[in-house]
Parts: sequence; structure tokens; C-alpha cells
Amino acid sequence: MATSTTLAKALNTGLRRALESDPKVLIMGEDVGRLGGVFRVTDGLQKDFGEERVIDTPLAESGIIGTAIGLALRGYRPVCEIQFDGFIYPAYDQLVSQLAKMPYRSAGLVKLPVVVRVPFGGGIGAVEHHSESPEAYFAHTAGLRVVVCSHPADACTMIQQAVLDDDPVVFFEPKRRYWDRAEVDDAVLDGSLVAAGRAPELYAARVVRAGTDVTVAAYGPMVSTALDAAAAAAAEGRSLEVIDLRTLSPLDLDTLTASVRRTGRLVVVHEAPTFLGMGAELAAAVTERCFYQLEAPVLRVGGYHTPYPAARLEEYYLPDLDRVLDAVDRALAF
Amino acid sequence: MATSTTLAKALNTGLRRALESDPKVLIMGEDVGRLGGVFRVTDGLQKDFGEERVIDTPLAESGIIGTAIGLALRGYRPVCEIQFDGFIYPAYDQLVSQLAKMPYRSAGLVKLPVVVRVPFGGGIGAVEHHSESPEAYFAHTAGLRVVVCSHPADACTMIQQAVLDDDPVVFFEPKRRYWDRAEVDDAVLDGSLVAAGRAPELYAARVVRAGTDVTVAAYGPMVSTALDAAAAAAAEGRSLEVIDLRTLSPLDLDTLTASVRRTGRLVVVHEAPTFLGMGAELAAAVTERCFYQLEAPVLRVGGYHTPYPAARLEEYYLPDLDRVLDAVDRALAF
Amino acid sequence: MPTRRTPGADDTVPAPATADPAGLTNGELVTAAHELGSEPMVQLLSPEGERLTHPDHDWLLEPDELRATYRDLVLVRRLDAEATALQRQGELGLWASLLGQEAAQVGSARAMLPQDHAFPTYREHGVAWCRGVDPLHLLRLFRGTSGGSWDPAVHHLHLYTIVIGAQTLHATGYAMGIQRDGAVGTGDATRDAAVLAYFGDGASSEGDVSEAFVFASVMNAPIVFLCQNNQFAISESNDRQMRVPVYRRSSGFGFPGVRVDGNDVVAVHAVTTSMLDRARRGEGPALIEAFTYRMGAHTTSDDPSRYRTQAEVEQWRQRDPIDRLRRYLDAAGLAGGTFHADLEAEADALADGWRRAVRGMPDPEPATMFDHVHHGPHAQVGADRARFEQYEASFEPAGRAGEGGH
Amino acid sequence: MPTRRTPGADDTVPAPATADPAGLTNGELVTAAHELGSEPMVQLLSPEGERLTHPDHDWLLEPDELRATYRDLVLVRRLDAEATALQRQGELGLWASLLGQEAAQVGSARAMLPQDHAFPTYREHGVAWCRGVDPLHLLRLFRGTSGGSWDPAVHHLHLYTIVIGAQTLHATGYAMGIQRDGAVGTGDATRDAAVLAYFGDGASSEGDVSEAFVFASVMNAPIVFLCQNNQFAISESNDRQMRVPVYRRSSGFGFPGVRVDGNDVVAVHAVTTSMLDRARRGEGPALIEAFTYRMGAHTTSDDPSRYRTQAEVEQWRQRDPIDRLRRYLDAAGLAGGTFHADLEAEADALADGWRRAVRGMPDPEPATMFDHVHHGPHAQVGADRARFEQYEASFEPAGRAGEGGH
Ligand SMILES: Cc1ncc(C[n+]2csc(CCOP(=O)(O)OP(=O)(O)O)c2C)c(N)n1
Ligand SMILES: Cc1ncc(C[n+]2csc(CCOP(=O)(O)OP(=O)(O)O)c2C)c(N)n1
Ligand SMILES: [Mg+2]
Ligand SMILES: [Mg+2]
Repeated sequence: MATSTTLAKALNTGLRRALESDPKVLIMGEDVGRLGGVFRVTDGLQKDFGEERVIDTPLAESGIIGTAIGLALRGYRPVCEIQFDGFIYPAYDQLVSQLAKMPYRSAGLVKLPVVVRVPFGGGIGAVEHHSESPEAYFAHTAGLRVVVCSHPADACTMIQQAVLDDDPVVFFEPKRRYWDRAEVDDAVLDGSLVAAGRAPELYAARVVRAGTDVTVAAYGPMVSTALDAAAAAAAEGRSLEVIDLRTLSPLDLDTLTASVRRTGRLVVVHEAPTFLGMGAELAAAVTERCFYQLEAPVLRVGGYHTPYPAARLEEYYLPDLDRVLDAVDRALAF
Repeated sequence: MATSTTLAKALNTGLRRALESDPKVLIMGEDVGRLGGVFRVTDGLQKDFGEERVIDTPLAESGIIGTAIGLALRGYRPVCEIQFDGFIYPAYDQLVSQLAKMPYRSAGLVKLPVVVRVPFGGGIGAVEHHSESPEAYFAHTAGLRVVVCSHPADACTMIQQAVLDDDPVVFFEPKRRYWDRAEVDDAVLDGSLVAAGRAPELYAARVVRAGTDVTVAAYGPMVSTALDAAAAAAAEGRSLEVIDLRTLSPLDLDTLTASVRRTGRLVVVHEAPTFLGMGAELAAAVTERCFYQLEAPVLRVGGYHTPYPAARLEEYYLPDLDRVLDAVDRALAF
Repeated sequence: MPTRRTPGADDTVPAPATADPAGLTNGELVTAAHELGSEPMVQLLSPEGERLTHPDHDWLLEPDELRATYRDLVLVRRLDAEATALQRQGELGLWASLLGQEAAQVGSARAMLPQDHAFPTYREHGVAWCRGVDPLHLLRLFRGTSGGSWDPAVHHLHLYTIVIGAQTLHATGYAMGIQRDGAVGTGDATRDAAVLAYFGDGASSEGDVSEAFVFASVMNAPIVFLCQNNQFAISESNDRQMRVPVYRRSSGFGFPGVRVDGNDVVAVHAVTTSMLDRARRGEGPALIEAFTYRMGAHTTSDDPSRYRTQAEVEQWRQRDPIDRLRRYLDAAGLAGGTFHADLEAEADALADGWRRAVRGMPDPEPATMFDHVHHGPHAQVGADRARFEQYEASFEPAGRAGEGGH
Repeated sequence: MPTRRTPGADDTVPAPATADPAGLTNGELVTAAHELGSEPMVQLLSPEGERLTHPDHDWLLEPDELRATYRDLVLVRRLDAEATALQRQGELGLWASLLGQEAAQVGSARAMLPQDHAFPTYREHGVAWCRGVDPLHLLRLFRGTSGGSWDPAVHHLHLYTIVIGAQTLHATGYAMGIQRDGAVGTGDATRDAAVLAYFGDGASSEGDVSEAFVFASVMNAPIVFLCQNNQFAISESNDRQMRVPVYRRSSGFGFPGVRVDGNDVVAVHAVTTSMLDRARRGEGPALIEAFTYRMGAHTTSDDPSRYRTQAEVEQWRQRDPIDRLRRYLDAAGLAGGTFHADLEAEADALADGWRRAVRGMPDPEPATMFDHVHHGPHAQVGADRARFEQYEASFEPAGRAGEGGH
């Protein structure tokens, strides 16, 4: 059986399952309690699990992550919400110097099962700081795991798995897809799939559309865009293989290189600026591994080297179907 | 005429010239005044320019960058010192959301001529957080310029140029090379070269050793290592071209691709972890531009995907001559 | 679920009582027990519009100024209403309403001298108005066509800052610049300057704000921090940010704090004037808490019915900052003749102009998104721009299809 | 250049007077004018070793405890001296000396119950000692072979934190965990727990510390913040961080602050005991400022002659925290017989053991640098490790040449 669910609601359900299965799981952040979060991802959770477990924190991001670390040291499993991508930076030190490094510092004596949820990306017509894609900052940081969901069913599973992980996980959610709807299996929604350990591996990429001519790798909000591009390309007689990366650290190069060895071409798509974005690492790593199989250089489609522009310009800034197809054309022209 | 000078002293001299040439130039940071900085880069400056211009600030990095922005808004040109690489993160929001984006936000009405000096990198046997290489975090951030000095003469020139720039500049200094000594031209030291506009362009890479077989790109502390490797390779009959990148944002791809088109091979060396490090961008960008000229994939030599290890292990973590030569061998074996 | 406590004020300002925070009553270490909102506030104009006296603060506004102040209050409220409507019509992407906070903003902004410099959050439309910024600049920002298009140096008003608290450090640095310019404590009224830094009750929790207090105090900088305590940070009421009123925060950093009735424009003006004067004289920083109430939603995206009752809002409507001054003006006979009708007509005309102007606001040229990333040239920006222009040109004249078409 | 002012203390603690911070004397807004260091401090043992009384704090230590405390003081000072010597000999990469701060550390740490949890900076060797951490763990850290190898859960002492102030938030979160475990205010002395968070005078400026105050206050968390004001942040004296004594910082956040003579181990113990008790009872956070003096360099890398005079150090040597207790013990006849000689012998033996152990400490196996980046497997760490091991193996058995040879 399956139920039609939005991405936001799927995450909400996943968090509810996590709170139900382990009394040590906590939710904390700005406006996550009474309001249920500005995107309603934590809607109803404070009502059902109480103010001690679903905590409206003071407005201080470093404080949120820093106290979450302390709670984890005492045996809790906090799930922190950073309200918007652009507001994660005040917590940067706690994230990269403490959360990422404390387990290593302690030679494994300390475990920090902290999840940091970050609604990210653009396309919602917002004011400054509400449309950023800071994932590369965290993927470059050893000690953090970085995953990105793209679809309701996957989101519900992935958030449950992230909470179960004993390592810190930065969990990116594509905010412009929060209202995307899909059928989600009831075994995902009721937690039984994850509980039974039958859910797909969290730290693996997934081929979401098979194809033969060009591999298109994307994650988060760009997975739909890549799939749309693949559909449009199919109409033109071109076969694109679309990979949803799902995890940026670790990065599942095996799935990726297996695909590129078949297609000989790779286009990477993300909203973040391409300069030192995930596409750079994918290009470098895949080229090193598939040097003789690549028929074209890895091409990157992403944001430009500018701050995120004013809302009325974002459609020009963000990769879309046309820009993906343009890169596909260029890859095929090599 | 030239004078033998250490890198630290060359920077000190450069800062002195900047303070002399413009009363709006300020120095600020922790222990930069009376102590002259923990590396003595600001030694004697407070004595000569006063406490109003060389400011011992409270111990608060966000405060240092935030107030520097405010001083710049009032027409000053602050040069901030972050005491060690690992202590820049509390200032991250002010750096990436304010310093980097405010000029853009204002459509150019606001200028922020702020220099942020960061002693960076390992090799000094230090405790945690004192040996990091966070440059990729800043190079990925549009709105910041990121430069890295490697040598006394260049350091003295570059710091003077950075202070003259109307854009914010993050200025990385290879702390383990602070005591490296070289002859520095008096026209560099007395400021006349920069004042006359005859100094080499700040935002350009430089071929520091010409060669034909493999291009080795490095910056900061790794330039010496690359040069040593080139000398050792020469003894084995291999000719390495060494490029000191000098600037990471903007990245001078022209100099780099011109070299790679000749050698057909590129090895990038830095201390930062390779995963999403500068080497990733260089590999991606150079491969896109030189796809048919490359005889081997771009190979990366850098730190591993771990937090910086305990001091007694750092020699295993840091790239050295042998690891550079190993990569050169592998590039040549393709 | 227990109802969230809503910190309120003393009997002149209605609010539910708060529990006594545990442990604050064993008085040998703290001066006294406190309840949020029960602290005295400076007041010069009662909610009923009666003139009051205060031992430390005099009523400074002459009749002409009072009328001008009233005009400002009415016009910024009209701006707010118009912008909210424009957002509903899809002309703006977002709007952050100042409803209820007009007195806190206009009263404080009018206390500034021309050479003083203000640092706003994203809600200080009343301050922008008083600093002579054309509201179209604000509307452009919330429409999504600019990041803030007025010149801060001309208006002595910095751009809006959205990252909570960050501007308090910029403000402190600016004040350090004033010191270095020798523009403090000279006694020359046209030269001495101070900074007015706005922030919210929620912002008081951010590390940046405390760091600004440290820097301001250590440097003895000429700055006045003004916290508009509108009792909410989106959905979170004051008890998620503090256990004692925020005006007390400064004393442990070494400078004075004072609480003023933020819905009393005369008191806000008097207190801000006195603290700015003090700062300009070189006597260092001060903190003002203007205790007020956010009568509207946090922004047009917010639904306050999820976290507060309509009854609470109604209670505060009785304390409306504009009604209060109007009662005084009318009773004192200062707003006779056609004063109100003229003002209404002026507001209508302005609103009409704003509406038309917003509807006609063009989107920026796409390639301008590459402008001003840096002042000087930058290879990657240049390359991206060239690629973009080439790509866009590839669609001419045919145009392009697909979801991304524009 | 004018000489930097050095904030000091009242007449029981020598220090140069500070100027009155401008603007703090117009008393209607702040309680009173203040000079740094001139505030009263809780004292129970005078520098001359005489027993004093205090209205709020009783002398809690019985003769046996006093002797045990004295032993701790002497042994941690020996550890410090030994470590400093080992650093000079090249056996340690660095050492951060606690010289002069023994009483602040031992007095506070001995006030903890076993179930309490402490969060140190990088200088709390005396606290680690009292929590039963083998000093070899500390020496390993400063030698550069580990990041901190004791188990925090066993010793109820967190690892050292080097990023200034960061640990105060971890401590606050931990205290929130204690609340959620129902281990506060139950009245069960074996169950109720509190947290003791150490930080420095310099750290008080960091945003994280203020955010910790906000969270602790809002959550009413069972935590005692203990600021060892050793009057220096590397070279910077107190006046670069504050205009009023730091113990006053907490009141504006809604919890009490108290200043204690940090060189008086009896007073530090009494005040910490009382504040921890209060926290365990559920009465919320407190701040203690232990006013002391860093008698040594900041670390072995530092040269304090660049920023303070030997005369100042000498003055503080007269206030030595160990001499003070010794005078009392000797005068009270509590340390007769072979007490001092035995302790000296114990210290010698321990020092000898530490010396030998450090000299024999092996470097970790190179490949261990890949351990514990994560608990679970991680593809990039695994790949890097494999590459590293393969690379290292390529040198066997020949070994390698060049600058990087090892
Ligand atoms: C650093 C940061 N975190 C979170 C946000 C999201 N946010 C926008 S406004 C707001 C509440 C601010 O409350 P307050 O400071 O009281 O100002 P008010 O909105 O009431 O004027 C929050 C959490 C932000 N803009 N910046
Ligand atoms: C965030 C951060 N900034 C800078 C440093 C460098 N640093 C190490 S110790 C120190 C001074 C700390 O002073 P204080 O808090 O008084 O502690 P003390 O060393 O006196 O014990 C500084 C600036 C650091 N470790 N962390
Ligand atoms: Mg508010
Ligand atoms: Mg100190």
C-alpha cells in the first residue's frame, strides 16, 4: 500500500517515527515547536512529544549546534533544524571544529549522533540568504556526512536512517520541492522498512533513470530537473542516464563510474556555484578513474560565481532543463 | 640592492608601508599590538602607529571581521589578523554572508577594502586547530578574493597590493615558511615598486621553474616542496614545470592551461584535503579546457579525508617531495 | 500542550504574568527577582494620550515636531499597508510589516542628527522613511529586484541586514571609525556623531550582538543599541530568549540600559535623544529596549494564528502607538482644521504613487547579476558572464522551450 | 606609547588602579561606578594564611580535606613544572602552564560530586587531576600523539577544548541532558547532577559564551560557569575584554554571578560547592569569577616579557595560592611530622614516573590517522587509507629518500 505524500510531510513522518522509536531522539531549532517550523516539517511534533523533546531554542545557531553536541555527549540524539541554508554560518565553528572533529579527537570514545537538517536551494523567490547551496563547505569537511534527499519516499527513509547513524549527518532538504507529491510506500511511512533494516543503503547513489548516451548526475532539487531533461532528450532520441547522488560525503563513486564507463560522458548538475562545487570533485575523481573511457570532459551545470542574485533574476541563475540539455549537447559534440 | 629577509619580516615591512602610505589603514586582531602577533608579523607596528591604528581587539573573531566591515563602511581599510587558520570559523558568517556579499547587495555602492590575514597550514608540530588549510571554503565563496603568498619578496609585495585593493581579500600566509629567508629587492621593501604600479599583477599565477614533462601547480607552503621535487626530478632526468598559483580566487587558468598544453600532464599539490580541495577545481577546469592535450588525468597530492592528525603523525599526512614525485611518476606512466 | 507564556509588561501594558524564574529570588547574588515585562518603563504619553512626567527624561517635542512626528507615523503605516497589499497581489515577493512598531522606529530615528548613522534590520521602514530613503528602494528589495538600492553614505542609513544580529557589529565598527575620525566628544554639534543600531528581541540571543556589546564597551564607542522588543521572534515569545528583560543585558558588559515604552513616540524620542547625546559626548555606548508589540504577522509568509490568540492582539491594539498620539494632539488642539483630512489625502496620494511605481518596476537585465561581485575584474566572474551571454544569445531570435523558458 | 593598564583587585590583591570607564558614573542607569579589579571578592583564607569569615560562604574543608587539597595543589604544580621541563627538552610539542591557578582549579574541581560533569579549556590540568585522569593523557596530548585519550564518560570530564569558548555550549547542552534525564531537583544526592564549565577572561568575549549564557538561562539548566580570570588572554590584559568585572556579566542574562579570590582554595571550594548545590537543586545556572593570575607564560611558545613586567609577576608571587594554604596548615599544626617531606617524596616519585613514561611514549602507527574519522565506514576515508598504505608499502624494504623521508 502507498499514500500520496509531499516531501515536507514525508520528512515530518520520518521524524515522527524517529521520535517514537527512541526516547533519546530530540528535535531542536528556531520555531520548530509551536509553529512546527517555517516549512511545517516538524508540524505537530511538539504537541505529541512535548516541549522537552521538541525544543524551541533561542535564536542562536552556534548555540543550537553547540548544545546539541552537549546533549549527544549525554546520550541524546538531537535533530537540529537550521531555518534556512544562509543561516548555518553562525554555527560554522561548532559544525566544522567541534561536531566534525570531536569523535576523531577522542579516538572514537565520543559519539555524536547529531543530525543537522538544512532546507536549501533556491527557486522560491525569496530574499537574500534564503536560497543558498552550501553543501560543498560541509562535504569538504572530514568528519561530517552529508546527504541530500530529492523525493518524498527517499526523504522519509533517509531521515530515519540519518537519525540512526552514530555519526553526525548534515541533511539537506530541497526546499522548493517540499510541496512535491508522490506515492510513498506504507512500509516507509510506518517505519517498518527502516526498522527491519530493509531500506536501501543511505550512503549510496541511485540510478533513477537508465540510459546509454550521457550520464547526468544530480542531487536534491536538481534531480527532477535532470529527469525532465532526460524526458525531453528522449523525445529527441537521446538516452540520458540520471543518477541521484543522494550522498555527497561519502561520495558513491562506484555507481557513478560504472555508469560513466558505459556512457562515456558525464554532466553534473547542481544549484551551487560550479567553482569548487561538488561538480569539481566529481569531474576530478571520475576523470582520474575513467580517463580512457571518457569521450568528453565532465561538464558542469550550476550556479555562477556570484552571490545568489535578487529573486527576479534567479531563473537565469539556476540550472534548468535547457541548460542541462545544452551541456548534454556539448558533451555529445566532443 | 636587496636585503635578506624572512617571510614574516617581509610581511611586517609590507604592512608598515601600507600604514605609512594611507592613514586609513588599520591593523586589528588578537595580540597584534603590544605582542606584535604570535608570529611577530605585526611586531613594532603599534609602537610606531599607535593604539588607534594597531588595535588589540577582544577575543572574538566574528567581532573582529564584523567591526572591520563597519570601519570599512566609514572609510577605513582594516587589515585583520586571524591568529590561526582553525580560528577563522567563528567569523564565518561575517566573512561569507557580510564581507563577501555586502558590495553585491549594495550594487557596488558599498566598498569593503578589508584584508583578512590568515597564517595557515601545518608542519609546525602544533596542537589541534593550528595547522588547517581552509582556503577552499573561501575560494568557493563568490565575493571574496583569495590569495596565498609563498616567498618573502612576493609576500611583501602582495600584502601591499591586497591593502590597496578595494575588494575584500583573504590573505593566506604559510606559517611554516615564516622563517624562510630570501633576498628581497629594496624597491619591494621600501614600497616604491608597488607605489609606482610596477609590481607584478596580484591576481596572476607565476611559473617559478620552467620545465617540459609535467606541470606541478602549488601554492603557499607547497611551492618550496614542489621546487624541491623539481630539483630531485631533474637529477633523475625529468623536467618539471612548477607554477606558484598565488591567487586562488580569481584563479589564473590562462597561465595554467598554457603550461599544461605544453607538458600534457598536471599534478596539483596542496596541504588541504584533496576531496573538494583546490585540486578538484583545477582538475575539472583544466580538463575541460585541455581535454585533447592531456596525456594523463590531473593528479592531486594533498591532505587526506581526515581532520588534521596529531602532530606526531603530520609528516605522514602532509604532501612531501616523495609524494609529489610519486604523483609525477604516475602521471608519466599514463 | 501548555500554552506558551507570553512575557508582558507592567500594569500600563497588558500581558499575561510570567512565573518567577527559579533561583533568581535568592537575593544575595542578584539584585532582585524579576518577571519579564513587569519592569518599569520610561513613559511620557499614556495610552490614553495624557502627558506624563519622568524624573530622567523630559518631553522634547514641540507642537510642530509633534505634528511632523504624527505625520511620519501615519505615512509609514500607510506604506506598510500598501506594501502588504502589493505582496498579496503578487507584486512583492515578501513584506515584513512594522505594524505596531511605528513609534519605536519614528521616535528613535527622529532623535538622530544628520551625521549620525543607523544600522537597521529588515523591518525598519519607519527609520528608512525618517532618513529620507524613498520607499521605492524598500519595495524594490521586497519585490526581489535589488538587495537594497539606496546609498548608505548619503542617507546615513546602512542597508537592511537579514542575518539576525550581524549589523550590530558593523554598527560598532562604524562607531569605532567615528572615534578615529575625531568626531566624538569635541562639543561641536555639527561634527560629533553617534551610531544607532537596531536589533530585535530574538537577535539578543545571537553571539554577534554580545560581541558587539563587548567591542562597544571596550572601545567606549559612540553607539546606542536599540532593541525593539516586539515580543516575538517569528513564533517564539520572549521566554525563549531571556529570563530577565533585555534592557538589563548591557550592565554586565559595562554600559547602561534603559527600558522605554516602545508605543510611546515621545518617550522613545526623549530616551534615544539623551542616549545619542551621551554617546556623542564620548560617554560610550548605551542600550535601549523599546518594549512594543508586533501587531501583524512576522512577514507575509507567516501565520501568527498558530502561536498567539486574536485576543492578545486585540489587547495590544488598545495600546496603538498612533492612536495614542492622535488622542493627545486632538485633546491639546494641535491637530485642528484640515490636519487629519490633509494627511489622509497625502497618504492616499503617496500610496497611489507607490502602487503605480511598483507595478511598473522592471526586472533587472539578466546579465546585471554579474555586476558588482567585485569592484575590479575577476576571471571566474568574467568567464561565467561570457558563457551566460553566449548561452542567452543562442536562443535569439527563436527563444527556447521547456520548463525553464523565460 | 602609554603602558597598558593592568586591571587588578581590591586592596587584598595588588594591582594598578584603572581609570573610571567613562559614562558609567551617571548612576541613574547603572547601579554604580566600577573599576576593574576593585570589586569585593569572597575570601576565606587571607594571603597571610589567616582564616576569614564571609556572610554567605562558610569554610567547608575539614583538616583531612585540607591536607588532601594541599597535596593536590602541590602535585599539580609539580606536574606543571615537569611538563614545562619536558617541553624544553623537546619531549612535548607545547605546554600550557597552570602556574598560579592551582587553587582556582583544585578548589572548584574538589567541589564536584562524582556524577557532576566538567568541561575544561586546555589549561585545567588541576581539574583533570582531581577527576582522576592520569596526567599521561595530558602529556600525550601536548606531546602530539593524541587529541585527548581519556574517556570523558568515565571521568566525568570532557576532553580539552582549544577553540576558545566552544565548550561552554557543550556544557550547557550536557546540562540540558541532565534535566531531561530527570537528574536535577529530585533531592537524591547520588542522582542530582550539575555541570561545571571552565572558561577564561579572554573567552568571555566570544559569542559562544554569551549564547551559552542565554541557553542556560532560558532552559534553567543545572550549570555553573567558572571563569578563571587569570588577567591575560595571551598578551591582552582584561581591559581589552571588559569594562566591568566579568562576574557581573551573568545578571543581565538572568542568573547570579559571584567573584571569589581565585588564589584562595578554601573560598573557591566553598563558592563552587554552593553554586553547584544550587544548580543540582534545580535553581538554575550561576557564574563564578575566580580572580587569579597566570604566573607563567601563556604557553611554552609565549614570551610574556614583551607585555608585562617582572615586578608585576613578583607581586603576585606574594599571593601564591599554595604558600597561603601552607601557612595556614603550618600555623594550625595540621601539617606536622613528615607531612611536607612525604609529599615532596611523593611528588618526586610521580615526576620521575611521568618523565620516564613520556620519554618512552611511542608515536602512533601512521595508519591510525585514518581511524575514527567516522564510526561507520566512509568511502573517501577508506580510499585514502588504502592509497596511503599502498604508498607506504612501496618503500619497503628500501625506505625512501628526500626531504620527506621518515
Ligand atoms: C542568523 C539568522 N537566523 C535565522 C534567521 C531567520 N529569521 C528571520 S527573522 C527571525 C526572527 C527575528 O526575531 P527578532 O530579532 O525579534 O526580530 P523581529 O523579526 O521580531 O523584528 C528569524 C529567526 C535569520 N534571518 N538569521
Ligand atoms: C576561537 C579562538 N581564537 C583564538 C585562539 C588562540 N588563543 C589560544 S589561547 C588564547 C587566549 C585565551 O585567553 P583566556 O580565555 O583568558 O584563557 P587563558 O589562556 O588565559 O587560560 C587565544 C587567543 C583560540 N584558541 N581560539
Ligand atoms: Mg522580535
Ligand atoms: Mg586568561
